[in-house]
Amino acid sequence: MIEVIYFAWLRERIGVPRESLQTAALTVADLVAELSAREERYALAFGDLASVRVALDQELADFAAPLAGVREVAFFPPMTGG
Amino acid sequence: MIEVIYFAWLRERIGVPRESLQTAALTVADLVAELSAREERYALAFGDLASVRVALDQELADFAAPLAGVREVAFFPPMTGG
Amino acid sequence: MRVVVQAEAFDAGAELNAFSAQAAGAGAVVSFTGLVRDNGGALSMMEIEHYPGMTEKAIAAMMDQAAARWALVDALVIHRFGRLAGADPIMMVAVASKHRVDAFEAAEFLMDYLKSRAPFWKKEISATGGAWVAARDEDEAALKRW
Amino acid sequence: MRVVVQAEAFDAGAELNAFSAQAAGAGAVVSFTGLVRDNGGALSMMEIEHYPGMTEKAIAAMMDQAAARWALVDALVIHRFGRLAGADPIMMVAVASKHRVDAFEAAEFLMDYLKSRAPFWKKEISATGGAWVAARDEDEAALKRW
Repeated sequence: MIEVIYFAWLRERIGVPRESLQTAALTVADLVAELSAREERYALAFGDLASVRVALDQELADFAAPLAGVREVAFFPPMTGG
Repeated sequence: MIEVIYFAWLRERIGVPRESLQTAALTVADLVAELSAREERYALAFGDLASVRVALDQELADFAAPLAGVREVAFFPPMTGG
Repeated sequence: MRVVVQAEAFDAGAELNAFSAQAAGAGAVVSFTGLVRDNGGALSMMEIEHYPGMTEKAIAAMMDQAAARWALVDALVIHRFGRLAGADPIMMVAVASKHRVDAFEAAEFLMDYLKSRAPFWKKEISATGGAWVAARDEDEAALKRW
Repeated sequence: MRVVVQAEAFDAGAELNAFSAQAAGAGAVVSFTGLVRDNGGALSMMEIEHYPGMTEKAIAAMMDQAAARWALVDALVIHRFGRLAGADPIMMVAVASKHRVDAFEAAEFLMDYLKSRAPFWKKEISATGGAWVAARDEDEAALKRW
């Protein structure tokens, strides 16, 4: 099981702030493909990956990063702090 | 008559903060030469002109600047504000 | 060095004074305060979402980088989340150092990283609804100079 | 825009808050505070001489230059003269703008000019006497970037 968290408009499009998922995905890109294939709301949220950032266990990562050993995956738009 | 003002260590070396002078000097450089020839304390204060700045009527100027029409000449070391 | 991530409002002036007072040996203190922009008199609100846990870690890592790169006496980051009213301070950065160049550069560095690498997302709330603030290309580009 | 040259102490935090509160439409406020450096616990004093009349004009001219060059909402310079005790604020600059880059650059510009082109002279007073602070080559060089 992996904890998946969504922020900002990704959270709004997917409709939940977080969920625990069973996945066989090896990388972040695999997980995105798996979710997008599963339901329309994921396909919509992940439609333009140039506007999506990912963090693995609270560290910024990229879509090629492996999920082995990861407990928490977070998806969000480019950050707008400050 | 021209009003001459000194600041910081120039004031300390010359011994007065300001004085009214009668001068025939045409430029700032002429005035400096005239004063330096007049008394040792001026020669001492103006010994290293690289460390002296000048303002004419409260605007920064250089030593070649003419004194015609100037009412107030100020001599001081490089500024250390901020 | 101190990182504060909170929903509550804060007093930027009081924080600046307290920060300066304890920065022994500092000759220069630079502060940045981010305000909710008041758009032509229209009462604007802002909702800020963040990623609890990651936010604090990401900011602390930025501060460590700044401290490794510039000669700092101290640094402070305060960032709010939740709902903010117009003209409220959103966040502040303060940096103390012996000389001004270190303080200015470290403050700009921290701001550039906070803008694009700290997990905060702003939503502008108006009478007609809410709109997520889009990341600006200039903000991403600003990181390249460091 | 406001220039204040005074012997009296001032409250940097209160000034920052008042400045931010009236800067309508600003999203970014950058402040710089210059403090008397406390040299290793030794009580240090500073005596600042200035050129009354020229000081205010020179600073106002710098602010006009900054306002012509960057998109500013407002700017403030406060600079003290006379005798200052250790850790007292010597001076502050505050700049408000819509975006942070303008505020940072204008504040740095004002600081670089204040350091080397505003008629102030600092003397450090210690137990053994007073010494005029020498102008630093870096400060003169800093003007070249503008």
